[in-house]
Amino acid sequence: MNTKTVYRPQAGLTEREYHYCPGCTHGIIHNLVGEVLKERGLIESSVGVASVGCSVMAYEYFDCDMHQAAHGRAPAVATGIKRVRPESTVFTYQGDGDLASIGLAEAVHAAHRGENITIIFVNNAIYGMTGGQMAPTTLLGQQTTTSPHGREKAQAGEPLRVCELLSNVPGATYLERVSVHDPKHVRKAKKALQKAFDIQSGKQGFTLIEFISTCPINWGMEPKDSLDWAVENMIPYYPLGVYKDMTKEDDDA
Amino acid sequence: MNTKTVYRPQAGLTEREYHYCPGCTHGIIHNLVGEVLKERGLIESSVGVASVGCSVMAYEYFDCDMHQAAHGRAPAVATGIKRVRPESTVFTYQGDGDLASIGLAEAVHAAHRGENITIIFVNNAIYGMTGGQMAPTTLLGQQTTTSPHGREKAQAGEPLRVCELLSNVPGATYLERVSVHDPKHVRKAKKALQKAFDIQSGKQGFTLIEFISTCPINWGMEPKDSLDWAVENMIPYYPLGVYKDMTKEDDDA
Amino acid sequence: MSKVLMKGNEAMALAAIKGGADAFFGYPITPQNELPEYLSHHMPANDRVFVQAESEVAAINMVYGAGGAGARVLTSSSSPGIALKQEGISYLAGSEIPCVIINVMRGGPGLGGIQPSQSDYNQITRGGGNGDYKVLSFAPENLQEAVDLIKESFPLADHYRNPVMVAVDGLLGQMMEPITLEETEKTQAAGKKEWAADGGYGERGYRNRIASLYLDPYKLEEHNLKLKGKYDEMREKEQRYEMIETEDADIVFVAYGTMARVARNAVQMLREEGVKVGMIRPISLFPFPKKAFEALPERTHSLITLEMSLGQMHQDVQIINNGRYKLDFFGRTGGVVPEPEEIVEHVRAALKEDA
Amino acid sequence: MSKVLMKGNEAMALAAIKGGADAFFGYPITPQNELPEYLSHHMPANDRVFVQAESEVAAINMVYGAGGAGARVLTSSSSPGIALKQEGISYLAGSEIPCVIINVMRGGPGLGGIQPSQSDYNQITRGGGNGDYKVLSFAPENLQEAVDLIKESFPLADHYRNPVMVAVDGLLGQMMEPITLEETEKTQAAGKKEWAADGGYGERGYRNRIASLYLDPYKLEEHNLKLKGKYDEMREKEQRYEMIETEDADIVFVAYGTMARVARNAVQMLREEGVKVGMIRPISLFPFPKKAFEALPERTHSLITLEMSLGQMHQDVQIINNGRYKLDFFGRTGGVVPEPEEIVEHVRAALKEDA
Amino acid sequence: MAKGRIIIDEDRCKGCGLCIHPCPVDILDLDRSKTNKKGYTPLYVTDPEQCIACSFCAMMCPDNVITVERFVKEGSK
Amino acid sequence: MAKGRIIIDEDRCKGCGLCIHPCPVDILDLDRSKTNKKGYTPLYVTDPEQCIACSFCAMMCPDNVITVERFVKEGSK
Amino acid sequence: MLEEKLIVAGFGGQGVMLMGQILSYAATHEDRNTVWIPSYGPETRGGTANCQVTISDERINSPVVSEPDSLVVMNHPSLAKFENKLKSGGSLFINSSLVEQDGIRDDVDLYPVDANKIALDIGNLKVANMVMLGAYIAVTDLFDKEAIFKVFDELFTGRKEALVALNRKALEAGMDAVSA
Amino acid sequence: MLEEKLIVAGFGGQGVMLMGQILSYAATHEDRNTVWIPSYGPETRGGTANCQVTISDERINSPVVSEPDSLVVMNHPSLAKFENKLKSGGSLFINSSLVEQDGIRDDVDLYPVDANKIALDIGNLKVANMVMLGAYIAVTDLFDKEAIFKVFDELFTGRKEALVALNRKALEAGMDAVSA
Ligand SMILES: Cc1ncc(C[n+]2csc(CCOP(=O)(O)OP(=O)(O)O)c2C)c(N)n1
Ligand SMILES: Cc1ncc(C[n+]2csc(CCOP(=O)(O)OP(=O)(O)O)c2C)c(N)n1
Ligand code: SF4
Ligand code: SF4
Ligand code: SF4
Ligand code: SF4
Ligand code: SF4
Ligand code: SF4
Ligand SMILES: [Mg+2]
Ligand SMILES: [Mg+2]
Repeated sequence: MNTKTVYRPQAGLTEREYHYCPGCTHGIIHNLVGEVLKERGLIESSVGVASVGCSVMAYEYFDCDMHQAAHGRAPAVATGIKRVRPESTVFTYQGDGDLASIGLAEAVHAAHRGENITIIFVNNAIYGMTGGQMAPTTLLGQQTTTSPHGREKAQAGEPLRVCELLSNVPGATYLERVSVHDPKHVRKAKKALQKAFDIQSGKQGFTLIEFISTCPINWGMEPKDSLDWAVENMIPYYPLGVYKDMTKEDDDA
Repeated sequence: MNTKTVYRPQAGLTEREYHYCPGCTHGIIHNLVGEVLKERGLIESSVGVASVGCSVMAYEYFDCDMHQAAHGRAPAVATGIKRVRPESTVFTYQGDGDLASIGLAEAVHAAHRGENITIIFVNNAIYGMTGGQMAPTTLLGQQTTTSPHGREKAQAGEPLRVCELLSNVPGATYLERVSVHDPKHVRKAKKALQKAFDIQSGKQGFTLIEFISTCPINWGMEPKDSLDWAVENMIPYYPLGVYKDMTKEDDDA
Repeated sequence: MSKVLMKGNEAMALAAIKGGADAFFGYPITPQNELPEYLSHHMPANDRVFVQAESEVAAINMVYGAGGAGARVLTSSSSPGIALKQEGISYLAGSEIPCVIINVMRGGPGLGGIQPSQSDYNQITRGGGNGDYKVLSFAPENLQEAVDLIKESFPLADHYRNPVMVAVDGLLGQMMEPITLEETEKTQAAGKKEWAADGGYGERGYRNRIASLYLDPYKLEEHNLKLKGKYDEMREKEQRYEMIETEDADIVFVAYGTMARVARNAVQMLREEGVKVGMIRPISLFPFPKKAFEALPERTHSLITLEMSLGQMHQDVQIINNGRYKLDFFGRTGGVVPEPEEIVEHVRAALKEDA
Repeated sequence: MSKVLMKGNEAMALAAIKGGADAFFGYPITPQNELPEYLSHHMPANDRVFVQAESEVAAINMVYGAGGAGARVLTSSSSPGIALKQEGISYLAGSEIPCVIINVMRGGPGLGGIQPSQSDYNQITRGGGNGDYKVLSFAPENLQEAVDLIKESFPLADHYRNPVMVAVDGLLGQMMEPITLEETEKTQAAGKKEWAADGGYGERGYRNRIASLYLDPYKLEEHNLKLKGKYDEMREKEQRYEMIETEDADIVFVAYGTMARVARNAVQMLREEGVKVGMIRPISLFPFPKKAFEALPERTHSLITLEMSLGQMHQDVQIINNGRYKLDFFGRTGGVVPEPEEIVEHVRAALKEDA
Repeated sequence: MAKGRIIIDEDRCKGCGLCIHPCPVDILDLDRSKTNKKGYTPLYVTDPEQCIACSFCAMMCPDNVITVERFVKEGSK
Repeated sequence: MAKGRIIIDEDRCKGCGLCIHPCPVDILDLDRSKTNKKGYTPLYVTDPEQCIACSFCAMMCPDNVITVERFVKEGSK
Repeated sequence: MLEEKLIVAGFGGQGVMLMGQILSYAATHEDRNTVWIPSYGPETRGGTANCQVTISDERINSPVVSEPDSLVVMNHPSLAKFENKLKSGGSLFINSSLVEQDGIRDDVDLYPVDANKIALDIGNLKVANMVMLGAYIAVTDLFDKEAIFKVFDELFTGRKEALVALNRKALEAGMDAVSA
Repeated sequence: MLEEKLIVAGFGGQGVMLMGQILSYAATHEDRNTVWIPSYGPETRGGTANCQVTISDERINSPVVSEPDSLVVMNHPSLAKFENKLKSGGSLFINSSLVEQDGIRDDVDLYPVDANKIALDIGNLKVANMVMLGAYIAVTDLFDKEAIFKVFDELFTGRKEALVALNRKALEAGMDAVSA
């Protein structure tokens, strides 16, 4: 009997093994991004922008030209790249600390200008790399190293929802929140990425895909439990779905 | 016959004359803020934060303790003040370049944390102080010194609407957009300010009042024409009204 | 008083509480994270303010607000984070707002690495910001000294109405060492600050303003000369340093922080070989301890600056030196902490060359 | 070639276009606004990129992206804006990305004022950011020189893969002077940059990465030593200066930019009184023109540093000097431009004291 | 008869005219025969008798030039 | 009979177990008798015959450990 | 050797900046050295404004004019501010429509020009600056009117072309005003 | 004069940091000087970890241990990394459950301890570090077990109190393992 490979890992990726902790969903998300760029034939003309966070070394993993940006500034770096190299596919890969905290202005303004770039936004409700501090996305009651008694509304406010926030920025073209906690959702997440990169290829503007992600290490959980925790706690506060789609009208017409 | 003073200027203000250009509505807005703080008996325990913009010298005008903040950072400065002096009434006074451009992250995050402060946001669709450059709020087609052919969507995106953006931030308690182009609207604007400062006094959280304002000099118009231009061009894109009111439920209950 | 073993970052955090810090504003960055983490627990527990800001830029401006409102305020960060704070620090100096900044230095430039480094000397002592301002800055070599300097920094900041920076390299932040600091020690408290803009106009009877803007250049110059007066006072009063076996030294090392600790070993080793080496250990970086050099014996003929950088403090040694001694430099950078043997080797090689 | 009268900021903008700037990213700030304003019109008209960024921080990071993607990139700002860019500049140096930065300096610290100043010398030459990096930096004294240096800066930035800063005070930005710069002059163009991460992997056959992160301290040190190699090359090749009537000078001024222009008058006035004064005018701030001092005649006995600050370049003079000359300083700060008479008066007083 | 009057702090006026249009009885104009200390042509009242003390002018004045008084009958408070 | 098989790049495995639960035929487990080069207990297939080559395991593996092959009849393509 | 240093001062909006620039443009055309510097500030546009112009056959060093050879004053506050800087024997041009002549230094040559009135007569108050410029070149003999006309032609193009004739008229009127 | 320099190395999660810290705590109690430094990095938590401990009656200068007197190695990669640093004649403690002894330097005193197995026997793999610590104090005679117990009592309070007994047991088992 012959065999046919139905899943070959490492598409759109270098041979480098990830440094991520066991069971960290950063890996799944990387795999999806690599796969989509490869399948769409975009990988060789892509420029990725790694941010500062656990995925800081993403520039070692994606098999395309890469920049490593200062903490929070990836959308500005991507703007610089895209403006001078409009034919390249430009994406950023950013954590929630990076994008929603220090880099909020850069993200909102890239959307505001309608930059034709794609942001991969990995929301794990915590600062992974620096050891588990509170992020703007940390849930109420969630313990972190800087919210030792759980995040309190009176002290730190309620968690920021990035897709919802950006949905009111005129320049954003497509915003979707996805999850990778099971194969079905992984498949859906891949579709979202395809849509985002297709929009970019069609020069239709700013796209952001938010991934609900885990941090088993700093959440202090086993990897499988982390997935369950994300489903039970994060998704209710961060509902999955499309938050904005400005291509719809065009499609219908 | 005796007389009764029905309008005495300079309430809540120092004796200093404004340096603003003739007909600039910054003055009207200052007057309202001073009046409300005075009438509410808050002026002597207030701390205002002047930003960088034409109103940089606001610290000379409001008759209360004042800080002058770095460009865009007034909400962070106000956070610092309010956290250590929770009994003071703390407000910022910021232009649209200051708040919506360089200081966007600070404004959104102050709202996000639900800081119990009041932001007076003066939107004149331009950078007044530096000589009329494009702001994030500059209208499409509007000529400025850095959008010489009028703001183009493809180049600079569509104007950012701050109240709308913040309405999706959970921590914001009260958001209203007002105008001062005629006495009726001036009165309404005053009510909005009263509401905002009352919410702060009641420790109910973050409030922002956006003022549609003019810049006769950099718009290149007579003061009266500027008011008309604001009514005809700005208000349609920046509709007046309450964008968020989290006190409603409490009131109804 | 008995000693307790503490992690550097936590010890410094505790010292800040004892120093009377009313408020902390900061943003996470390695290798100083244990400091805000400790404070996130202990500041609220002590009825003080802890805010994790959205960025370093926001943090330093919160410091501006709280400090300008009269509170004793702390922030902490590490090298790239300090770079982001430079505009804010320039504002703090310009508006004469006291505060304490802890900088746990790591390798650069850019993102660099997270290993210990001293390559922030320039951005500490030259100001990374605009204008003719200075930050009073200290560089302890061990945790006890760090703790003591931090406690002292709060009243000093208040006295000068100026930011004070305590700079350690990442190793000091991460290490554990026994320190003497009673949990029960009473905290210092700042007196009422009559200049603070805190909403106390009613009581006070006059209005306070915090600002660094002077549109008239002559007024701005006057303001700068006033600031210079304070820096001159610091130069007069705050030079701190330790002289180590300099009495009979032919060769004198100049080193601070962890590098000074390593160099202490090298001094011993070289002395065992009969080479008369001593060391000046600057504790204050600004003001640079000029007085230490004036106290060197006649016989000293060479100074060797040792740094965990490619030579930043060395510039101050060159300035102080003014042609007097033979100068030499040895440094490692990028997060490498040298071993005493390397220094010994360097000196041996230099001696051979001279001979 | 005939001369045209242009405003400094506009002339510098035009020079950047001629220098081959593919893209500009900046944020408004006085006194440099005419520069982006000019470019907002002329960059698109020349099919180049103009983006008004949301902040200085965003602008410098856009520069990082565009520069790292191989374009010739310009940004401009003024003192507090430069402070905000320090982290970004450190990243640019660390990642070896070429770019040109124009700094039209104003008085500080903090918001300060908007009048001309030279109090950014420290943040230009010492780096305000973290790490052992340097920015090649030039300080022209008139618009023709500014224009020429800007045109030259683009290829220099490419050669060194390092940021190049051209620093003028606000007066140079605001003044009008005739310059020779043909509108029709062909613009320089950068060659293909083989290291650029621009999406050209397919064609190129290998992947490019732009990063400043080196987690292994030994690798980071190696990287720093590589960078140092470039700075040493700059020290060797890029020292620029002008010697003005130094051949027979007893006293030599050291001054740059507008201060040098003012000092030129003072030199004339003093020479008319029989005082033999000359001047070294540094054109490169980093590298500091050490060679100029080596070229002074035997008879020179004093150096007087003149700055529109409280003495920042003076530190470099002290370092170079190494005890050789009697040193003196005269400065005005906060935006005050001194008059030649003040300098003359200062020298007269010093001579009287000496006598 | 006038219900009240406005008092103009002439040297503060910047001649912007914002107070003029809102006046319901249309009695305000700039006095083009004058320049004040600042160099502007200041506000004046064309027909004081008409003033109804509505304060609209004062509310619209950015520069705090106008005080408005209502006439009240002796004895009333 | 097996419809396909998975190939496990054992030394890349971090023993996180994310691949285990999604397997519809429940044939995956960690091999607690082993540690791989990285020091983790790697994945193994308890009953290869059951594999339906659905790829769920591979899709969930963050570390690119699993290749999935489907058996195809000789001659078919 | 020619070296002329000049300060032009007035209200913002009176066109003092442009007046100075025109002199520098004219100097540039004749290949003389020249520097024009503005006083700049974030002040109200209604405030005072001034510029300093140096024109020289030699290299120009310090761009700052501390002791001008000539002073053109368009309003009263500017007279107060700059009168004492004018060098003894220098030329003082005042817009006598707005500036009172009482008490002015007597060690300088005073040229009062009723610039506002002349400009209004020509048809536009805005060209008062060009009236003053006319007076200035007539007295100093620095440029002939053709040199200034040439600058007008360059500056006022497109939609502004209509201004050329008006400004020429104003310049000539200003020249006449002092040659009378 | 006593001066002991030690490196403890293993996988993240094996508790090597804590083991070193306990020694520094014990030294602090006895008013000795001590410094503990970690290797830190943004690496995967599953990676290798090590700490360096110095205990001395004299002032401790350089905190970096370049040539340790003792080396405790919990896994194989750590042996490879640190074996050569150990000073000649030093003590090498290996977790023989995971580390092969073949080819180890013969100029050092080797103490193999089957720590994983012993820990499992006691009931929890996680206390393998305390087993090694027991072996270490038994051999070096730096601290008696009471001194370490005191640290346990301080560290494991509240919810962690249950760990005291377990850790004591592990410590004693480790001491026994090398005194046999
Ligand atoms: C200017 C600056 N500030 C702070 C840091 C430290 N830092 C590194 S990563 C990080 C947060 C990472 O969190 P997130 O973006 O959520 O990514 P994750 O690690 O969770 O994937 C921080 C604060 C830095 N490197 N630079
Ligand atoms: C860090 C920094 N960047 C830029 C500036 C220059 N600047 C001063 S005010 C201003 C914009 C003001 O516009 P806006 O906030 O809209 O206020 P307005 O003048 O229109 O009232 C800018 C860019 C500055 N002072 N500091
Ligand atoms: S720390 Fe958290 S986010 Fe980072 S690699 Fe580990 S599990 Fe993933
Ligand atoms: S420039 Fe515009 S915003 Fe500023 S004071 Fe003048 S009119 Fe008002
Ligand atoms: S108070 Fe009313 S009626 Fe009187 S002048 Fe003012 S606007 Fe007119
Ligand atoms: S609104 Fe005020 S400043 Fe304007 S014209 Fe009327 S009185 Fe004068
Ligand atoms: S391919 Fe499907 S059936 Fe086969 S092992 Fe993986 S999950 Fe199980
Ligand atoms: S998901 Fe991948 S890394 Fe995790 S256990 Fe399965 S094969 Fe191993
Ligand atoms: Mg995160
Ligand atoms: Mg504005």
